[in-house]
Amino acid sequence: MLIPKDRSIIIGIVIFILLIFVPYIFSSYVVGVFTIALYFAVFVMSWDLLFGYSGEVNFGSTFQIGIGAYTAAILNINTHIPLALCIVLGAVAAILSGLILVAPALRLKGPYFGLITLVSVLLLEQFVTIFAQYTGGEIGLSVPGIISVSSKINYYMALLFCAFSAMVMLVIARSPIGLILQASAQDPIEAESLGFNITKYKVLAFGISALFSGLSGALLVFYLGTASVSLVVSIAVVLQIIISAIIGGRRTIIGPILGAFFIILLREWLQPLGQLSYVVVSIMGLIVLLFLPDGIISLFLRKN
Amino acid sequence: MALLEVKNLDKYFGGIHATDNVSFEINKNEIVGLIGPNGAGKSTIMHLLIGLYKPTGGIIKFNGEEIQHLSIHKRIKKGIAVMFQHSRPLSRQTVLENIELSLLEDKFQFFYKKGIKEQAIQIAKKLGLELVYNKRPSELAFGIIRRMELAKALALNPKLLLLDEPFAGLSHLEVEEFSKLIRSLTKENFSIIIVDHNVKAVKDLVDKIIAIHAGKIISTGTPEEVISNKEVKRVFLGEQTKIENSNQKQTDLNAKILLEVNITSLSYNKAQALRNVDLIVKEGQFVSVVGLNGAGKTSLFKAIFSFVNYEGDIKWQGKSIKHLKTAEIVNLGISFVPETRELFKFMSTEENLNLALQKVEKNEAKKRIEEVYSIFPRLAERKKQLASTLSGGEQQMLTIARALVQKPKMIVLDEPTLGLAPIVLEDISKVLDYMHTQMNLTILLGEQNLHFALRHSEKVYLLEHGNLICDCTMEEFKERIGEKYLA
Amino acid sequence: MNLFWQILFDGFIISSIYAVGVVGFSLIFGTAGVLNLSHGAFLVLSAIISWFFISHFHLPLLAGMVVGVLASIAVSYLLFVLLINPIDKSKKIPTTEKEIFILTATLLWSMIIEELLDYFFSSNPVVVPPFVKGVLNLFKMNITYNEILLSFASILILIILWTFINKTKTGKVLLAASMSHDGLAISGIDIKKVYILLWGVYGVLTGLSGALLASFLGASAQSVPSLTGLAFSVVVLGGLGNITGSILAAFLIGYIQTMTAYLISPAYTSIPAYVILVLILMFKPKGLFGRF
Amino acid sequence: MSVFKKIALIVAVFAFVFLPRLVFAAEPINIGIIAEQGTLVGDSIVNGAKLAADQINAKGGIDGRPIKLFIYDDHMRATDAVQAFQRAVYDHHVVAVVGSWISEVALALEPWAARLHTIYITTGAADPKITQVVHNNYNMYKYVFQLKYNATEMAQTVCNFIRDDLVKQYGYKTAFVASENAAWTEPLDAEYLKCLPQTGIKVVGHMRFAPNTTDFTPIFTDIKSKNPDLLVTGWAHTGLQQTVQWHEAKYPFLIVGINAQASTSDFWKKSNGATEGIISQAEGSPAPITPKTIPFVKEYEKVFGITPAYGGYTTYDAIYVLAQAIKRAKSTNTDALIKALEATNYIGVMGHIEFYGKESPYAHGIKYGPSYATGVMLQWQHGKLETVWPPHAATAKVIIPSFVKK
Repeated sequence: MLIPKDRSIIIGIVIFILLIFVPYIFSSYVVGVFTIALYFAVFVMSWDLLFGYSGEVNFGSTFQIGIGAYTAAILNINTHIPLALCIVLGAVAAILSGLILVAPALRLKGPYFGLITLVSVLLLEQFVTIFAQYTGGEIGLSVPGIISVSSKINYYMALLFCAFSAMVMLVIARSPIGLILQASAQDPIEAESLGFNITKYKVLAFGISALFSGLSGALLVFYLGTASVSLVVSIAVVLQIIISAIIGGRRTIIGPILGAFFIILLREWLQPLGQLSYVVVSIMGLIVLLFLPDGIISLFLRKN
Repeated sequence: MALLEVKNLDKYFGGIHATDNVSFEINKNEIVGLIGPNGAGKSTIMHLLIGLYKPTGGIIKFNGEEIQHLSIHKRIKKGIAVMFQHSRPLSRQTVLENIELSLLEDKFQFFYKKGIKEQAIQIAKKLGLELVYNKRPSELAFGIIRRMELAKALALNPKLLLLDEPFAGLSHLEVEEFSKLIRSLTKENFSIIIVDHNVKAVKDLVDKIIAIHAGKIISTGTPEEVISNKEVKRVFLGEQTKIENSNQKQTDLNAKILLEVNITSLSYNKAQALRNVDLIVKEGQFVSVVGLNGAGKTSLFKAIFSFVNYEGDIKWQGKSIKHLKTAEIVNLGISFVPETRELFKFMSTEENLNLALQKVEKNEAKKRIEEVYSIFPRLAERKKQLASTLSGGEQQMLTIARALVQKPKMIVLDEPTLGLAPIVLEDISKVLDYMHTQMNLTILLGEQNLHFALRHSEKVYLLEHGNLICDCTMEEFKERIGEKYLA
Repeated sequence: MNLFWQILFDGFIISSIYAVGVVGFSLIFGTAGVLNLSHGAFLVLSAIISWFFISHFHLPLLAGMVVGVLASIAVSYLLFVLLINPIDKSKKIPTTEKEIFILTATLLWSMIIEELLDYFFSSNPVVVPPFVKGVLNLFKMNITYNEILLSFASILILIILWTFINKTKTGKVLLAASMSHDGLAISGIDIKKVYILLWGVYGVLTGLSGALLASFLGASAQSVPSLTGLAFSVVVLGGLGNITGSILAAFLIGYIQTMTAYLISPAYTSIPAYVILVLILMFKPKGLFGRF
Repeated sequence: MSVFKKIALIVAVFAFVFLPRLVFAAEPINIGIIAEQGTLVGDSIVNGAKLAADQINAKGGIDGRPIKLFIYDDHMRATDAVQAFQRAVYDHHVVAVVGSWISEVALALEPWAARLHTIYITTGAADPKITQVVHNNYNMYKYVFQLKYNATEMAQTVCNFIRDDLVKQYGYKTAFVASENAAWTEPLDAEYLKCLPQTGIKVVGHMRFAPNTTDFTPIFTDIKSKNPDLLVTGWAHTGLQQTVQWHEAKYPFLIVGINAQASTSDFWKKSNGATEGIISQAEGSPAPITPKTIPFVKEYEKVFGITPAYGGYTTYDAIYVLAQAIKRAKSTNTDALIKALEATNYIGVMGHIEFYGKESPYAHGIKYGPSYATGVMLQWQHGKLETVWPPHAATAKVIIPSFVKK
């Protein structure tokens, strides 16, 4: 008998195996869409790690993503350091930006923390606009460096990265750290009185979430060859992340991957509807939210 | 050397002196009861001990080391463990995982250490949790969750264990079992502090009792010594020791039945708050439901007013009101004076009263308000004052007044005396008499304060742990239970 | 000196328009406990509908605004009936997570409105025609009569709202709802009817303020997120649910923005406001004025 | 096991959705159009392309092969544009991609044109960087063309008009330059600051404002305090709010320069007529720029109900230029097509079109000057869009709004 916990890992493995075959089944373009979905899935997983395990509703995950992405992009444009180093430095910047958010997270609760994170994104957006000569302003920036032109290489890169991130995050979620994080989210005083220094764990959660967000943001930039507000900073991206996490099944790490694919692929599939595609995706999102509050993954997790 | 030394501990909240120069010692392997009525300041002391509050002054020494400035987790690591009354266990994890949590070290570990599960199983076994290893808290009865919480505290391998109201909300049977469990712990090598409001529940368990009232220690000693202490008696049992009934009115036994409650079960998640409660209130009667904190009085009243779901039925004048909304029930002529008062704090006395008269024509509303002002002249003086600025007694009067302006047939009061000074109690007592005898109102009163309830009632129901254990007239009550219960 | 008057007047105009734009957000949070993150969409919707009926069907200005307000009331009730109420009642959603569900649902609602507006009316901004024409030349400033009118209309709406809530029998029920829902129930008032009233008032408020906002600043589907962000910031700054606080906070943010625009540079208008917001939250986590 | 069944079902659904797209007949000539739908300029790009394709197809297509347009909306996002470009190449096997009026978007697409060896003609983006990239690394970026003058040339058009008309006729002496902060206005502002003094205008101030600005009062107040005769502009992403606020508060300076959204009839309605008196540069107008111009505008207005914004003129020409190049190359082979495009010599609706060679700093940009295309200046007069410059195409004389000092 499988207990549901292990089932989500099995689902993860099944998804991974299925995804291996994508380039052999679909056209390069569709593979490109899947590639984006994979990077996006990492954003959503990172958000879920913070929300689901540490209980923080972060409206500012694009603060970390954006800082990671833009740092890497700007370094790539203005210096001659290798691409990999740009990405690593981007991730470092993202972690630092994640740690900036820890301070308010330890003091503020609920909507107040939500607002701080929201404002961090709005501020970043402002800075991108103001320093348009370096950042390309609202529309974007094109970077010379690029991972590869081959859609297959890009795809497998993204797949490996996504699988690796999922693995690390699953290990953390299932580890003693994950358990302590959940305890401190549920009842911080109780967690403290079991002898845990919850500050330490929150810092770690924010750091890890920021690391993967930033890495994924930087990789996405070097996949598409462009960094733009609408790709890695704007509030709309945060919303998509949150919506994907909830639709996929929050607090499962694997669920967010499903949610990310659901959103990105559905929108792509509905492309012929033009702008209405966003409306349809949102309505589908609402339907899942109301009738399947535990997300798509709960369809597979239901106990016999 | 004592394990725990508390010296001149002080804590102020704003102007309130919640802990007033408290000093005591606890020795190794000693079991101590920290006892006091509701609001005496027990929890403040407990929170000071574990570090949730920082003291305003004084010293806490544990194992000879001052700990009053340490944060919670540091104190825990020194060997203090606590079981909270209202803790929220990990709801998505099993019992075993909850226990494993306590066994974890405060280190970044990506994998569980070997043997941690076995250790958790061992502890779970000791506390009789064998059958529920893989259950989640939401599937468990309240008593079992309490055991799990105790298991978590024990897993920390403490030198000093703090138990916060360990018996609250447990059924009779569960209390006995849980006491037994605690008693069995005395063999272990640690000290225990049991915080409770009930002397009776702990007196057989402990070596020593520290009685608290209004933030101060009023007596320390063996259970016998403390119980026989005059001051303690006064604080716990009130001034009078004899039951008096001032009620002059006797309702005709053939009077019409107004309210008929038949609740088979009422539960929050898996914790059952009421079981098989049958209660009848006849027209013009004054009925009391008495019982300690957590006995289920509030749940009963909430059920009557449709604030909570329940199994069974409640009838008003023969018609079921189970599926009606709160407002509809109120408009049938039953008014409610809830324990939490639910006043509109930032509105004036008069506005609070007016809101209850939305459907009433303006002149009539004025008349009714004048009427209640004549009953509560104090409110008339304060009619422009915001509810939040009224004293506790005045707020209580306003809550009652709000019920009265609705011209109900019956009025339900939940703990109207809670937290009020004795002098205010007298006022409210008079008002209840007036309502009953002069206004001919039917009254259903929920009370912890037996004397207060018995003074007015024609009929008393005693609730204990969600069960109705006495459904009797005053005479019956006095005979069967009253004296024994009070002693 | 000139600059002083300029900041004083411009700041007042923009602040009063902000105030009327955000007060509904505060009202609906205070009384129903809903952080409506589709607030910006409500404002833009009513503005664009008003503009559309005025410029395409040549309705008189006020008639166009009425249509806009009706549209706003409609989406307000739809939001309540389709999303807020079902989530509130849902047994499948754990109580502790209802907040995040409502946030997500209102976000999705916002996206639906936004994209539909984008689809039907394009993402170009529209400006509701001025209510009056003409310019007042005062202290070398060009102040249009329309701005003055908008500012006064905003203040008037705020006064009417205040009077309604504090002085009328029905309004007081709303005020009471922000303090105790159970208290209303035991006062014999059906809480469901209160909700119907509340979302209606909210619709009217967003409808009116949307048109006012768009007469000065213009409105487009793209301005939805920034309007919601503005409302969120102002209302948290003023103390969640504290209507008076929100109005004061609107003036604070409005004046900070105006001063930044005049004294530093128009390009940095919103940055100091955001920074101050963050600082205030860090040191006074419940906002400047707390709850009430 | 039901889990696997469910997963299999999902796979089946996805296969059903995506597989059919793999099979596609290559009979027509596919052209991709990427535009910002929902914006005035973006819509006119789509419309211009549709009109040209329909006309060409009605006359039998390109050597019998019809043009098939694939239209993608990039929602003004570089990412969406890149995805659209990939889709056009991979899925729809286009011969060339045309479109986008946003320089940042065009710059993001440029490397993709190089990477995927696909011709990309921007018909709306003005940043000269686009062609400089081609000049600097021709072999890599030879796929990119800019069928539109770049921002530097646009500024020259504005300066020429100011010199010929405003300075000569009205004796204006001072100007304030205010542009939105975007990639395309950087070279534009640089050129303004250079060429305005040459026309005899003194620049009294220069500022760049954030594209999300909605309240322009502080900006206009600042400008007014400098007391300029002219406000010289670079507005494309923005335009409505400042136009309305200028009109309502009656600031006493004339707005001249680039106000891209103001070049279509729809803008009159959107601004409730506040655009009266605004002078803007454009690539084309309902005026006899070439013999083809007026018939084109008439046809366009008949089909779409509004007059084209500048993207309509350029995209309409771009489709014809492309069609002719395919005809001349007798192939859709990319390299052959680039050669044919480079040899373009075509009279379009916006003027005489030829591309600069790779030695020019504006390689693959269109030639600018009196004998080629020069652009026009338009002014809203009594609700009508009149052409006021160059003289040979002018339909009306400049009218100075009543509240502007003369």
